[in-house]
Amino acid sequence: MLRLAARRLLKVVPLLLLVSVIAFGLLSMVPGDPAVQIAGEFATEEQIAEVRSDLGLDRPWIVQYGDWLGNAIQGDLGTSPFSGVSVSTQIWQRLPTTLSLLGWALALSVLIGIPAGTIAGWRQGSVVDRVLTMGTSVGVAIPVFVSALVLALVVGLKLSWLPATGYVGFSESPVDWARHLFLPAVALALTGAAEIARQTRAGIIQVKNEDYVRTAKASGLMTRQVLGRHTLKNAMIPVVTVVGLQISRLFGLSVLVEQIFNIPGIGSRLVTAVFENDVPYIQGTVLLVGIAIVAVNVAVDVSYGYFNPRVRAA
Amino acid sequence: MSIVDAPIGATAAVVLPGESRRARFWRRFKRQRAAMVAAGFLIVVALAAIFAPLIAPKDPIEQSLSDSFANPSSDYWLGADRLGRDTLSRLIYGARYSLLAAAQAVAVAVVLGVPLGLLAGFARGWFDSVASLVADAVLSIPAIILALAIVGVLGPNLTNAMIAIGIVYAPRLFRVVRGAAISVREETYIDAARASGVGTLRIARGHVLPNVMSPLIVQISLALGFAVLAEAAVSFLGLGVQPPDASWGVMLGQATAQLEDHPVLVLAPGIAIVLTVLAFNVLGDGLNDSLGREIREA
Amino acid sequence: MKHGRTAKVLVILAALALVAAGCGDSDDGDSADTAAPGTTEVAETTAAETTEGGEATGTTATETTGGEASGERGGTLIWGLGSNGANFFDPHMATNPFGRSWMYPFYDRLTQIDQDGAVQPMLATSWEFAEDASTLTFELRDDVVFHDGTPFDAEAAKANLDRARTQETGAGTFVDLLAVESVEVVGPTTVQLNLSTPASALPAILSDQAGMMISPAAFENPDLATMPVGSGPFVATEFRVDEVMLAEANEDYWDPELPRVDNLELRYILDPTTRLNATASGEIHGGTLDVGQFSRADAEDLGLVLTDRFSTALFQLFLNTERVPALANPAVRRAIAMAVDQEGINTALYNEECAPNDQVFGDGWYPHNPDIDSDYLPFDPEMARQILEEEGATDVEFTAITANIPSFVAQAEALQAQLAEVGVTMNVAPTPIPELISGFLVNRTADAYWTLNPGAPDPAKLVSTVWLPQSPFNPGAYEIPGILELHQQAQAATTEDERATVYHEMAQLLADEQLSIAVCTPASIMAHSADVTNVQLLSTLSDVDVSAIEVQG
Amino acid sequence: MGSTTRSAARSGRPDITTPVLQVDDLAVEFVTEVGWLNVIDGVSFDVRERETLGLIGESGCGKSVTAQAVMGLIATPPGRVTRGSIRLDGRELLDLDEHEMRDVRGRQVAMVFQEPMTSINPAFTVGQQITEILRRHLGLSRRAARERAIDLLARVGIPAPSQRVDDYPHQLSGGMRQRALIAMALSCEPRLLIADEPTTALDVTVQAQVLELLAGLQDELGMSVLLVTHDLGVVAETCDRVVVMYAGEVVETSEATPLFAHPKHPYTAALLECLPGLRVDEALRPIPGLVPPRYSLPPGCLFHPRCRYAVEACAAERPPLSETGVGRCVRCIRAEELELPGVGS
Repeated sequence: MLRLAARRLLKVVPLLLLVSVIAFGLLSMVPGDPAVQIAGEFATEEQIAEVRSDLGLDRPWIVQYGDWLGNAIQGDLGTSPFSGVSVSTQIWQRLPTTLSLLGWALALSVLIGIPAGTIAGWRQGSVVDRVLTMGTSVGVAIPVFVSALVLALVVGLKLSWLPATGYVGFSESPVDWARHLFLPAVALALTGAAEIARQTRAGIIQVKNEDYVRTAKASGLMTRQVLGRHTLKNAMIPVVTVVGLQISRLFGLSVLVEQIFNIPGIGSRLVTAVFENDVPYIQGTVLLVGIAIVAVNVAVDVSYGYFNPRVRAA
Repeated sequence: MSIVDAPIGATAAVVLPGESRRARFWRRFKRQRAAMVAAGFLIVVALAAIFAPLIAPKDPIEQSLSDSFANPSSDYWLGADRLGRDTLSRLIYGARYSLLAAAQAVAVAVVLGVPLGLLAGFARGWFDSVASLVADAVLSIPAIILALAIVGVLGPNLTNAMIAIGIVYAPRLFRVVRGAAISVREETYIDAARASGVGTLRIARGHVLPNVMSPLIVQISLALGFAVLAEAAVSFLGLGVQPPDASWGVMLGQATAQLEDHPVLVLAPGIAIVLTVLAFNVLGDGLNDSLGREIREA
Repeated sequence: MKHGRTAKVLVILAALALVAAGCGDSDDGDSADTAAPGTTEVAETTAAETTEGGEATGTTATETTGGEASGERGGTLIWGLGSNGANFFDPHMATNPFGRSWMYPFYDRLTQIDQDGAVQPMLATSWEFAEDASTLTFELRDDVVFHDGTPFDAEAAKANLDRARTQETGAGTFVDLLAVESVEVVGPTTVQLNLSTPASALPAILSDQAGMMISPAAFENPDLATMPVGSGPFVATEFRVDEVMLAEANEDYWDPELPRVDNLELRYILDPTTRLNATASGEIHGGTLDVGQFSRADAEDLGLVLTDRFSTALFQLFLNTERVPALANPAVRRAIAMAVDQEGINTALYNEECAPNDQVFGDGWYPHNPDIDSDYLPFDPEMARQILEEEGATDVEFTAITANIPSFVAQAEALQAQLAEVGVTMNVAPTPIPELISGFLVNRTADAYWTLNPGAPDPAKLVSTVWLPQSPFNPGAYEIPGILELHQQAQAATTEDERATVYHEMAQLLADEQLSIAVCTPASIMAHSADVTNVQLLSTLSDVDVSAIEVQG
Repeated sequence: MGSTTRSAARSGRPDITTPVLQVDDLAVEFVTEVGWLNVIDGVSFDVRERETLGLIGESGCGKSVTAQAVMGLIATPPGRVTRGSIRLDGRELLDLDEHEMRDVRGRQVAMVFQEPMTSINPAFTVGQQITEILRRHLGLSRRAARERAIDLLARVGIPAPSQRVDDYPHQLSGGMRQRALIAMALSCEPRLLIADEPTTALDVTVQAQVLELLAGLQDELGMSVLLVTHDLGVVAETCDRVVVMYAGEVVETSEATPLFAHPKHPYTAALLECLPGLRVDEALRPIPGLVPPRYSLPPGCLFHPRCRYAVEACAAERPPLSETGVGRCVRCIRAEELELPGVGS
């Protein structure tokens, strides 16, 4: 098992390097020059050039990238040109908020998605299956920012069951923390659960036709054992992969959801950063998220060992 | 033996002797009613897009400020937006942009993803590892952020937005095609073809591509759904279709604040997007089942 | 079995319609609301107030009495602000024209402007111009201490004014103080400004960023941009970028009446829908109402109270007369102005909150010329087309950039359609906000620029930014005949009446020239909960001075 | 492989009182894209106490479906039992609901399948899969079940069972896995073991060992066996009685020895002629044509288009399954008159 994990980790190094190149390279080409922002409308051409050199933007690309990567490895992602606040601290302050939101959204997605997919797969062709399948198709089809706004408006404001905006830290009051995160998590979980359900259903359908499931049935085991143990454990490999993919997808979507629910996470800051052209913050976030997603994929690969003993021995 | 109309659901796939692959596909596809309905709906939307000038009651760009936010009436079937433009006409013309956008994005994804995937899956070796590395890297960055960055670099207009979405989706197609190519490569008949001196390229085109087609067609259908959603997101941030034209995403973006007072302005594009994406997904599932693996009779 | 799936699909579609019926849209269309990064006057997107809302409902926090503050201090005030920007706590460096609301609670100014627009004492108890208008001398308070303990005296005032005068990049305070040659300390609480040219606007201008007093000890402090050190009623405690600024009351503030709350939270909420929802749900006490998106009724439906005030702002189409030669002809510009249906735009796009206006100074502001009403250039497409034919400008085409925010794009689209009616083709190019300044001002690659100018504490500043040949917002360096002389005259006029007559003449000149096509003047509106009183709005659009706000319950 | 039928040499004569398994007029249909398809029609046979009954026929003749029907493993959809009865020790299984049927499966009737490689769950150890059944049916404690599992592995001839019990399936060879599956099936000492082509996937040497094992366990546990196979060699080796199926129908039933010596149905005779091992001197004579698919069956006797002895009447109407002597029946109108060549011992 360890050898498998080690080999997988080795493969990660070039991947992370490439993610950093994309994160840095792409975003440094975004037009809209921060130097102009800082110099202000009255500045002359020379003054703007002077500010640009202070920010080190006039150095060749490779030098800027090397400098940035060198610092990034030590955890310093540079500073936002406007507020002079280090990007790492900004991200560090906002990380727990986004992780809470994603944690909730993922938990809901898994808790709704896997059971729904299992039932639909196990009772393939039944009315339940067709309703769930159509439901997941619809779930995937609704744009997240549409469901988020509806939830915020209808449940949040009109019915005011749950707060429509804002965020309360877990340390301050766990109850409020949960209440504030519930609606945005549901908005995200709608598509997350749909995607996971579809994959679980496909996995269950494929596994339930396997010979060893027939053997289990022939041995008179209860459905709980046949489905719960024998079928589910083998169906989990594709499902775990999808859950891994969901994390990257949910983060992308959380950018908009954080904006709508005014949750001070990494995502909502990203929207303002894009509009302010705060390139260092965008680069830092994209790099950090890239690393997180790569780590998740490694974890998913390693988890295959648990589900499939043959892999463990490899 | 009476042939009672069989219930839909988990039917055992039957291989009728002498049936061509295409005929078998149609026999199965006809029975997928949801997929047929979805295909029908998409055809209607496509026709509406093509013949928009004939169908649309009004010119989508013509404004009349006095009718700002007019409620649905005989004159404005679906009401009017903030500038007094007819929502129904904009919805019909919007279909053009949304479908065009989806087609453009998928075209880019196919051009980028398929050949590379085929080559990587078939040739393996260093090319495969490098290409897979790039694909994994692109997949590691959330789609929306990558699309925003690319649009930022290329400049905000519909084509650039669709190129961005195409680039973002390409790795997914790459992996599907590569996976299918690898599985086909292992088949014995490929070795047989190679043994009889058939060139690698002809094998790729002759043997590998047809087998890759069925999963690819399914993925393309799902990609079209994804592209419509992505276009809505990008246009919503004002970086997609340029005024005065409007896609469904743009209409949705402009109407968000009026959700409470004029829900129809949000509802019309919202439902259009959801139904179209749903149709693409259901069509994808239908294709998947019809093109799926043939189970030899026991 | 037969109908099986088809029926089911139809049922699903119906159910779907219900689900979708509830579908709203994503977050507010103009998710960028303002985020006016950089210095352009990209408005807070708030097109506020109707004209008749001239008088201010809040009391003035002038002089020392602090108006009818009720009782002792208490509670925490949480306010939502829709904009942030570069270095927004260093008044000389901050480039965001909507950053004032962030700074007023922490920095006292030499002077302040009351709700009627008159300049009142603040750190300066009194001021006077020399006979020959060659100097301006300020008498300062002697009981003011900065947050870091440094006492405020003439030396500190000189240090601040010199810093403001010499800071080339950033807020542009050096342009405001161009007339100041040098600053002399003539007494412990007296400072004298030696003027190279007459500058009667100075007292008003020094009520803004140019007149903010920073503790000299903090000048070199690197994080001054995120931790203000002034002498204002609140002391900053913690700042989280793009999220919140926490502050507590300044116990030894010189005005015993202020502040009226123990703690202050300035929250950055970019998106107007989210901001309104936050106010309605009680998460924050109040914030700017974005009238481009919501009507007064929307706010009142949610049980909120509105405080509004006239503003010095103006929605206008800036033109680059050099890139588009046809626009160098004033007659053509006037024809374009006549093609614009200001009333139609006001009702459709601003919920009747943006008063049609043909001159550059909004109604309620003293430079406003009463003889020029909104029909000076009447909405008359026929006549406009006629003039264009006479001037031989039948195929005018140009591209206007604007912020890629739905409300701005909609306004530009309205203009586009109305101009098309008279044969003028205006293409609209929504552009990410960071590129607007470089596009129109720096690289000058844009023909025209549709935006909102938030206004200024004094007309002189407005004129120097837009209508002088060397003004940044006049990239075509168009020379309006007589504009420089009038500008000098205004600077020389010492009393407000004299200045008013000069500006009325200038208003007439600019109305004829239409160097930037004026459309309407929005008013500033704050939507807040009922238990918040004494909300002081500034003359610049959607800026609020929270120092005097009081929270009941 | 000797041609003598093993059964004669076995010790006790099979008890002919009430049969362990009675299948009567069983019919099963599957839904396919072309509609409901009848797969087996009117299948009847019994399995007596301690007897091994061979169910033989070419692949696709419905023998596996019959075996699965007995175990109640036909999933609905796509399949369903439309007619007939299946009685185990006189108890009608078709009347049992799913819950009751679960108590029967693995406890009174067990099944072993063809593909050892895929019929055992790769994600659990062999021990876990055996103890699970023991605990489910016999309610043994965890420790007792484990001991019994080790004992079972030993009895099926797996070396070092106390280590093997914690092995994962991929660590065992094909033969070993089939032995483990047998251990699983026999863990609760069932009345009847259904073996669906148990040795087809194994190579010949292992095949013989597994058959030897099955016979040994049958004697030891006094268990009846329903052996489903297409390999006449295996039948000759192990079966007491034989049922021959063709295109979803039973065409002949008989004791093993008389069947090989004097087959009554032309199809049985033709099958015997195909056996290479049994005839040294004569060339093999394959049966012309193909087994008719169930959705396009010929009129009359289903075998008549391929039958050398077919006459006009054969195509007229479906011949019934009629008695021809003690415990023998055949579905051929010319059975009495034909003298079909058998396989001499």
